Amino acid sequence: MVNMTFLNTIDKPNWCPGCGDFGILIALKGAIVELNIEPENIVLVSGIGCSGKLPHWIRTYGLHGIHGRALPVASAVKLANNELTVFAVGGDGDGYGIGMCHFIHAMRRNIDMTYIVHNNMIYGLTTGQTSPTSEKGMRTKSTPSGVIEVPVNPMALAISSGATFVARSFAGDVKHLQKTIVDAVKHRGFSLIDVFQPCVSYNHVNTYDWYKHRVYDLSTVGHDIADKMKAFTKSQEWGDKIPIGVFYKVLQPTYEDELPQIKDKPLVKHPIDNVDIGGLMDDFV
Amino acid sequence: MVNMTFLNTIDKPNWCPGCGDFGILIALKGAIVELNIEPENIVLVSGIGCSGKLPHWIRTYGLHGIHGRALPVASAVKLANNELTVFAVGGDGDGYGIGMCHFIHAMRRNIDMTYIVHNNMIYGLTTGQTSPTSEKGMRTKSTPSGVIEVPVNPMALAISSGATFVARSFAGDVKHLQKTIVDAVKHRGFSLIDVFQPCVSYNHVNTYDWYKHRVYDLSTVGHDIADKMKAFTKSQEWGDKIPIGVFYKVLQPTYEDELPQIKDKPLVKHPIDNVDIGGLMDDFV
Amino acid sequence: MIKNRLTWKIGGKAGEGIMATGMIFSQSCSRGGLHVYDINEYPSLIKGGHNTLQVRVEDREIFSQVRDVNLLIALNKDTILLHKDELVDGGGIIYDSSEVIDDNEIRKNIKLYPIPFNNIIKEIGAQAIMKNNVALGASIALIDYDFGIVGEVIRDNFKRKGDKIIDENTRSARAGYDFVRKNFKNDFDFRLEKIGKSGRMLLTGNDAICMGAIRAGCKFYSAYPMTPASSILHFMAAQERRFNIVVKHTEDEISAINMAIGAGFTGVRAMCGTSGGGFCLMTEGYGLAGMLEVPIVVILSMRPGPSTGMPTWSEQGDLKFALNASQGDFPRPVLVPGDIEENFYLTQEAFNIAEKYQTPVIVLSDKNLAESHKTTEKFDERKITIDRGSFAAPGDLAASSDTTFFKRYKYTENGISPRTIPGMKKGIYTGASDEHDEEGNIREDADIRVKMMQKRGRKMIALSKELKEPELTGPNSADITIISAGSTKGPIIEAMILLEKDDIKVNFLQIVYLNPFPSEKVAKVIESTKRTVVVENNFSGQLADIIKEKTGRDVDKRILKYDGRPFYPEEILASIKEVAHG
Amino acid sequence: MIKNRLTWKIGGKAGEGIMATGMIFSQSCSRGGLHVYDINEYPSLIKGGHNTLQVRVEDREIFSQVRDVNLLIALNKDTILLHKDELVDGGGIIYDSSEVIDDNEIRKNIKLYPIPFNNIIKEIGAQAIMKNNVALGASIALIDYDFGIVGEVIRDNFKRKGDKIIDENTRSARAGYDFVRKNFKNDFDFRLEKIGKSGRMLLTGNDAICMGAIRAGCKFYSAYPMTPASSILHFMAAQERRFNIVVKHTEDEISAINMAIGAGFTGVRAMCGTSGGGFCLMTEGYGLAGMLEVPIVVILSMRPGPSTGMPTWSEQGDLKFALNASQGDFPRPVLVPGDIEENFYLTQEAFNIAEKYQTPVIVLSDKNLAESHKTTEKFDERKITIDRGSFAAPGDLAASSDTTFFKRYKYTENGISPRTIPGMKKGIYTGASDEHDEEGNIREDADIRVKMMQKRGRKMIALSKELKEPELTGPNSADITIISAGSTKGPIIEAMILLEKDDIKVNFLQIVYLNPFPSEKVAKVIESTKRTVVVENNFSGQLADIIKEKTGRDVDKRILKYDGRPFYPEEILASIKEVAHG
Ligand SMILES: Cc1ncc(C[n+]2csc(CCOP(=O)(O)OP(=O)(O)O)c2C)c(N)n1
Ligand SMILES: Cc1ncc(C[n+]2csc(CCOP(=O)(O)OP(=O)(O)O)c2C)c(N)n1
Ligand code: SF4
Ligand code: SF4
Ligand SMILES: [Mg+2]
Ligand SMILES: [Mg+2]
Repeated sequence: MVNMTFLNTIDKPNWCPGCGDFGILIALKGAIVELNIEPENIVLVSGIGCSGKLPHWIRTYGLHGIHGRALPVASAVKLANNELTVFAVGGDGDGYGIGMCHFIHAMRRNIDMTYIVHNNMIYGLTTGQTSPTSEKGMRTKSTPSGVIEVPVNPMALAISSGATFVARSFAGDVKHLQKTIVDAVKHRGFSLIDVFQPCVSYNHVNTYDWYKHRVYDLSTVGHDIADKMKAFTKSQEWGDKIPIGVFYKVLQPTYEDELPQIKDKPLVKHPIDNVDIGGLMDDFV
Repeated sequence: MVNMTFLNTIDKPNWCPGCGDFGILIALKGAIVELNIEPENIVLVSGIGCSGKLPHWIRTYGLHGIHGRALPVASAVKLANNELTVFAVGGDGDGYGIGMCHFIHAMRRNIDMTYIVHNNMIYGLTTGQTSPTSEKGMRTKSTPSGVIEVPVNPMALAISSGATFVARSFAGDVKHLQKTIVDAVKHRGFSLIDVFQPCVSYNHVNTYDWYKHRVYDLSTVGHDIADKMKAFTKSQEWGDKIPIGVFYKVLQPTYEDELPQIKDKPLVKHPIDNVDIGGLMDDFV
Repeated sequence: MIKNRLTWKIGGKAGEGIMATGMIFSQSCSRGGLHVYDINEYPSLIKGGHNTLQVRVEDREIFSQVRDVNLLIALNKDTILLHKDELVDGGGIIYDSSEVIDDNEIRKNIKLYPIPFNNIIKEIGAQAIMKNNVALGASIALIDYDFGIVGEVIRDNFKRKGDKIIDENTRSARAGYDFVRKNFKNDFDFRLEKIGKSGRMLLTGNDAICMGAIRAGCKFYSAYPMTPASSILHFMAAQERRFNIVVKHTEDEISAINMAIGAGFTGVRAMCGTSGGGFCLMTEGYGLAGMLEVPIVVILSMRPGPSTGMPTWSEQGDLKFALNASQGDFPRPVLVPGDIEENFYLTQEAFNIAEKYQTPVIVLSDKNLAESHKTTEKFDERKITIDRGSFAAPGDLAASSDTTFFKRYKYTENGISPRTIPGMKKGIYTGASDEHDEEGNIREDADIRVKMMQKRGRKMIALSKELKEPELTGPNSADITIISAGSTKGPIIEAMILLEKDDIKVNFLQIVYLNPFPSEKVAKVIESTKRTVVVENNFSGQLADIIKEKTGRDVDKRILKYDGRPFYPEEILASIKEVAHG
Repeated sequence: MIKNRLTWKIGGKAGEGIMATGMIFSQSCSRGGLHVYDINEYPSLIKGGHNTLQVRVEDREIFSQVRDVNLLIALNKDTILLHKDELVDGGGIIYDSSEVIDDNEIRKNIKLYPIPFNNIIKEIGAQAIMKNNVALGASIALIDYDFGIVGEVIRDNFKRKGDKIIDENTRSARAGYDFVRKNFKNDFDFRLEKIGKSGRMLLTGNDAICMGAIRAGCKFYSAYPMTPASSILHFMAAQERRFNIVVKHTEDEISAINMAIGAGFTGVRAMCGTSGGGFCLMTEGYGLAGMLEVPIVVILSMRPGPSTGMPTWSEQGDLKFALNASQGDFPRPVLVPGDIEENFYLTQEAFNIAEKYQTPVIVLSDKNLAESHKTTEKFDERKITIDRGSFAAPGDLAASSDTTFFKRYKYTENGISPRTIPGMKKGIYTGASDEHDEEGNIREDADIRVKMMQKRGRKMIALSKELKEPELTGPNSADITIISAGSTKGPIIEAMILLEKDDIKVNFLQIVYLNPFPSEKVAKVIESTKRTVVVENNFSGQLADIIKEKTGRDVDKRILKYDGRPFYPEEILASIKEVAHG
């Protein structure tokens, strides 16, 4: 039985006091305990950013890679050993900015893993530049006269790209987030959880309060998570009311399902000391 | 007055006989003549692929760059001289595969330019591997047991990302394509034209006939191009009937509109021999 | 009459099956116990450009193409115009008799064999595309080779396409064969004769890399298509179910290397492959693997740069890039195979080095090596060892702390730390791309930084002690020592064979391990030779620069070629003579 | 009593405004006509980590930090523990009197100045965050500096925030000042005295790069944030409307360099900037610029690698990467400024080289140079020339063909071809990343390839003739010659000042142009000196390797530091002495 204490690390998180990342860490640990997965069978892969440090503060296997590349690393971890439970975590800049290409392609691949995006609508670790989710007009160090682009819409992109579990949650509501993570892990296929994560140091617009006054749970309004069109419509909601919860969910074969190579056992368990290439050489005679 | 002869080059296109790219080249030349834009005020930027060679065979300014990067180059061409008419062209691998990150971000930027994607659902120049638009199950050199991913949906992605002119056309219908290009150029903002382009050498599934029997023009069915939800619904149509034409169009300020720096004249026309930094130095005393 | 020493060349428009026909010829020769080396030339476009396949056949092992051609199969007129001057005296041209040839343009001592392809095809009721086979058959008759073997090869190659296709191909070839027998004197000077079954393989460098990887137990290959590495992707994909490998055509090269890292981290042997432009995109991940100490193998198959350059041609212009890619100092082993055998063994060794030293390893190849076929003895599997390096022992794990991370980056004498992989109880750690302590925790303290840099650095020292020193080929002392790396090996050896007739004593030092570089050995060799030359397929003489950086010594001459074509032995011969006499 | 020779250091938790307070001190000294050099240390996290700013002040020009600290402002106890040993005898610590300090832990000859920050703040009704200002004021009193200047600087810095903020800051500082005046003897050994108005700027290397770029007429800057290059993005963005520049925070570094290329192609001066990891992603575009012959300037600001490494610390570990990035051979000019002035002038020159030679140019900087402030004379604009290179003359254009593309890549003696940009009638061409002919048409012919490689190569030869040779600083002949590049210049010069007292004769050769490398000059210098050392902020001695590659000569010693910290002059001094006497 895994417990919170086991998951704790000696290094303590060094996020700014009050940062939304703490809520995500707690919810994630809670979800792991709730799901009762052995920590040695979990791999957490992250990119670079404040968010990217998370794997250092939870005692599972982890790989804190480079900016924007958590998804390909995590995807291959799963393909190499599909008995593992695999998470990718990262920031909005990491995942929707520099990592956008992998984001779209990972979703259409439907590998069974969970992707948690710490969406603080800002670049935290580099001290406050515009992120792809920063709202139009927002003034930051890199856009002192205000952002000109419209923000990316992760929910709409996910629905458009084949993700089979598309959800949003809020770091200020740990219970909701923990439940969403548990559901995502249980879902067979690629799960996206976009998490509203207040950055208390650099985003003075999208604060805890800002979110609290706006978010409502889709499950409370009878939203049909099997209906793609409805999900898309919901993804367009922004402003005074912003939906959280599961937007869309569908069961599809996973990528791994279609690989006979790993039907019997994961790649990592195939012996390799004496691969027989005799027949292969014969093919070339 | 620009004419077809002026646009012709001494090098002749070396695409495979029958390749859909010829239709795109003809339609593009036709559109330029129809729009009567001086060739020296046009810049065509491409990536790498069969499609990427197009700028060599039309006598306008051109930049045949690297694989997947036409959009950032073209965007900056426009920002550097917003008096130019700027096109980006490229393949489906180029634009929706390796170039996906720029694709999404260019659309939300809404720079006034036209992006034409030669979508042959295959990698042509590298002799027939899977592309991001290859249909699930398609067997290619890189996926001999069939593609496992679901294809990307460029129309849905564009609608989800802030493109202000989203259209699809067919290289086998030069008239339709030419009209679509003319409309796209006239549109102020980022225009995407995804063009079904048969690859006679490597895609033996999605042939001229395959398309001909499926495509129908949205303008013939009373589609409301101002309605985003309808556009998204239409983007989901695939199979026996596939819509072409304009899916979605909306007028929004362009990126350039929000840059006072280039209100009076393009960047390239600002004199630079004697920029006065006296005041700037004073700021640091 | 010259027997079993022939260069046969076929040329025509891209997309017309020239390569396939040429391959049937190559295979037919190989099956007859002869040695074959072929080389293709084709532009970066799909149909209509000019393609050639040049097949050299002898009764001894061949190491490269030569310039002289004996028999030219011209499937269009361009081929005649472009290649007639490559023909030796007494050579011949097979061409379409409907083509109007200006006799004055062809040297007198070239034999012309006009063949009415269209008539023949019509007569036997075959498709127009069978012209190639007619020409092939005609050439077999001219050189008096065994048609039975050709039929056998056709049968094997088209097995999957069914009897009808086999029959059409065979009949076409036969018709060409018969036409020549009937209409021309049996007077062609160059002949081939089979010398028994060889059991040799006929394969390319890329084929050998794939076999090496598969034999090494590679379980994961990720790549984005890029000439001349694409055929590795195709090979691996075709074999993925047979050998239980996951092969992924990724969205880009960034993903390809990061996936390889994910797989390597998880404990499977992982490889990715690309060419220069794609490697640019891999450089960041390459440094990540260095920092995380994750074993991966990267195949970098060179083509002429800068930028897109000449995608379907050959060059060795990425040596310095490969050696210095990515920011900061970290171990960057780079192996440079020189021929098809070495492609196999070194790829296999690359996996051992990667796992033993927990580091990314680059195997540097080029288009010439990647795509040329050579008859090759079956690989000797007794030479193979699988060394997976130091996984944490059960004892270490059991003894490890219950509250901290495992010391995945433990300071050790040789810099190699015990490794754990996900799933191992008590081996839990988080690897960081940031500088870190022994447990992987992010640290910025000066002393930890210094220790970690030194720990990683020591791995390179340990590796350099393990690697075999390069050996001189040829006489121990010579007038001229040739130093080179990579696919230039073939033409150098051929040039040395030609030089045997001369009184210039030449030997050859092949650099196989570009990093760690065998500085001492190279310095010693340079010192003990009268003259040293490098032979390189690039503009600036990158290997010569590296030699100077590592040994402080200038070579006497840089023999460079950078027109996208590999060296001909004749060119090296001429340059060496110049050096010797000049 | 020592006047106008002081190192003042403030330390505390990240996110508490330590840097801002330190900057007020730096500016106050600079405004008083004193010379200032400051250096920060902070971890890669936003709040709570340990931050310091160390400010050195003298009445002569200062070139770097030194290790010895005279006055330490400890905003928390950690600061005392971490830095007390840096204090010289007679030095002092200002700290919170509520902190319990174990007297035994502090050397006897250190003066302690406990201050009741909270009480003072409460008394004057200010916020807790004003503690820094109280400490600042206290330090001003101790060193007996002019409080009026501090007030002035506070006023200027907070102008935009309104009178209330100005007042609160000023009052807090004043309260600290008054407290010290009242409660401590006026016996602190180290004092500062203003020596009149200087008119000097106080700025960082990144500030200077931006000013150089703006003065050069840079109209387009594209970047993705990355320490230590991010502040260039912030600076340029803040100035974009004032100077009519388009500044783009792009989706990634791939886009950043490709955008710069688009802008450069279109005829505006364009720049992009990043650090190592981002530069990895730029390498493919870098080669593209080389092939298209599009002028762009790339700022590569180094930090410790490999991989993410130590993002907020300093290193010079990317020299070889910068020199060899991207596949193939092409001109790769790399400039390495050594101080803030050089940042300005070389960035400006980089644009001239880029346009004149139609090539990408790298300016190689590092975190130490990027973020340290130094008092600097206003730049001399008479030294500036704007050379835009060879645009096609109207005559050329008029004469150009009506049916073909313009010969944008015309073969010329120096390799530089006349340039056209979109909008120019009759200048139409398409540039290709593939190898091409003079008009830009894709070509794979051997002869065209060779000519184009040589044409591009000749540009580098022409450039190397134009560049100034490096000059020796110090005596013409010396016992030891120091060779170095980049930000090590400062501590080297300071070490040389210290060495003046010794009898070791030392001079210094600064490499400013890393490529084309001044091989002859360096070889000559090495030959004519008894001993040569390199001083480098990296693990392997990359500059020494480059010197060996270019000159064949080994230096006698590599003085290396790779713990993320720049050199102290004292360290160089010690190493030099060792070399001299060892
Ligand atoms: C290739 C590359 N470019 C830039 C950086 C610098 N960098 C580090 S974190 C970061 C962005 C952080 O923003 P986000 O991803 O939203 O994460 P957050 O810190 O907000 O959690 C950037 C640009 C990098 N590490 N690598
Ligand atoms: C970085 C990089 N990776 C790979 C390649 C090789 N490459 C050239 S074209 C191409 C794909 C072509 O497919 P697509 O973009 O669909 O264009 P098409 O040829 O079908 O028009 C690839 C992978 C390259 N040039 N650069
Ligand atoms: S900067 Fe923002 S995101 Fe980063 S740790 Fe601080 S509050 Fe959290
Ligand atoms: S390979 Fe396909 S896309 Fe390329 S030119 Fe030929 S038909 Fe066109
Ligand atoms: Mg963020
Ligand atoms: Mg395509």
